[in-house]
Amino acid sequence: MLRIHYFASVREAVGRDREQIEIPSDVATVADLVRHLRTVDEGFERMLGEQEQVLVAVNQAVAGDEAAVADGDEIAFFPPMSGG
Amino acid sequence: MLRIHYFASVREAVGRDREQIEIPSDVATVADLVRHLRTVDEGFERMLGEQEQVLVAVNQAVAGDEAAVADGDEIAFFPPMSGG
Amino acid sequence: MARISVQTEDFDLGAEYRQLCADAPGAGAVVTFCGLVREFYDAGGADEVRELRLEHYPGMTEKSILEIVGQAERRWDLLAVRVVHRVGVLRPGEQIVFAGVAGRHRGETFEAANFIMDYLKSEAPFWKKQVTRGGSEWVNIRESDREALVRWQADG
Amino acid sequence: MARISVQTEDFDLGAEYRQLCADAPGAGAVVTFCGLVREFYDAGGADEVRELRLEHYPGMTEKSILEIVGQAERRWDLLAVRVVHRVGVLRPGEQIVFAGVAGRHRGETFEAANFIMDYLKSEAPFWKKQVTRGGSEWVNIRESDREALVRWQADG
Repeated sequence: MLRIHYFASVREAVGRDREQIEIPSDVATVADLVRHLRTVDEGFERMLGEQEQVLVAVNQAVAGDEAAVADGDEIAFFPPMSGG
Repeated sequence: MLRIHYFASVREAVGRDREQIEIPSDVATVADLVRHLRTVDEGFERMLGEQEQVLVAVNQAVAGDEAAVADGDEIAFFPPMSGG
Repeated sequence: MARISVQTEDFDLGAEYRQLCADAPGAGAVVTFCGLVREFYDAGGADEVRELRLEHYPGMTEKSILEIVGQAERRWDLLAVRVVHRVGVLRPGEQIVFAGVAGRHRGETFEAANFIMDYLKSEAPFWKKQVTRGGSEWVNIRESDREALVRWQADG
Repeated sequence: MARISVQTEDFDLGAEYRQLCADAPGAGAVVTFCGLVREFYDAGGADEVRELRLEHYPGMTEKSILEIVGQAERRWDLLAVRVVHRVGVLRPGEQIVFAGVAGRHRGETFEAANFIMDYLKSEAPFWKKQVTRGGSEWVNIRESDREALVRWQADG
């Protein structure tokens, strides 16, 4: 099971703020997960097309494409931060 | 007439905080005034020997040796500032 | 000594300052920064901002701020640090963010406060959406804020 | 809008901040610096400071501070500046000096506050004398403060 969170413009584009998915057997990295979501989720695919830049966090730390993704992880997708 | 002020360690070394003097006819610049005071004022001469660095202000603005000194001016001698 | 808060409530700069002084006996310098909601934002064009909505990632936000403060504490000899970041709906003129640093000397205290703000703006998961008469839109990070990060990394 | 004071009375940082905000509608950033009396001064060696006596040159002091603030206002786009410098007898932990700057953006506001403090420390006619158990002595300007001035002039 993966918990996935969406924030800000990414949340609006995907149309929901969170979901849980069973982790498919061929998903071992962030890149694998993105590929999987693009295939099964039209909203996710459309969001990627619209957003200028999307960041990923694995267990609340920003991660690159090659970061490992494992059962029980918390994944988040969001645009560049704009706090302060 | 010149009003002369002394501050901080310079004040302590000279032994007074202010005085008024008639401006001698051969005093036209800060350098002239310093030369004059060294001659007529033992305390001033001793102060210059003791102090690492003495600054001069003419009419409340820091001035160099060649700055003009004229009747009615306010002159001040003091060590480098240490505020803040 | 570091204290951080993410909150919808407003904060009192005077009270935050007094707490910093209490946390940092022997301090010679205290720098505070306060960010306020402006009426016009960079992404915004000419339309006046009616409100700003601040969204964040609970959990990761606190973790990120502590990480940023920790970096500053390793880099400079600081006595106390305090960060408050508001979330929710804010109006022009309202306080958004506070960063306060108490240290022994002025230079390092200024640098640390500026460093914390640089990182907070682009590494802590906050997002601003501005609402104007014409609608609402997400505020993009200003290019100068990105440059600020590059500068700190080069100094490193 | 610039307000400056040289005074023996203490000041309230919260009140100074509120005044800055009132003087600067539309500000996005407010930086405050507060200098406190330390227990050990640089010139001082190991002896604890019991009190600090701050002497100044009335008239020239105000003129110098206004000049420094004016330089900052010409250099950056500032909305409000406030400087308070205390004189007289101060004890460790007491507030000595306040510099507050309100501006549109963070970077220039930080820079201006730091600039004002750099110049205030070495160009405004204040002198500190520290009193310890062993006696009293004048505090010399720290070498790093002189370097700070050279840096601003090179940036100029």
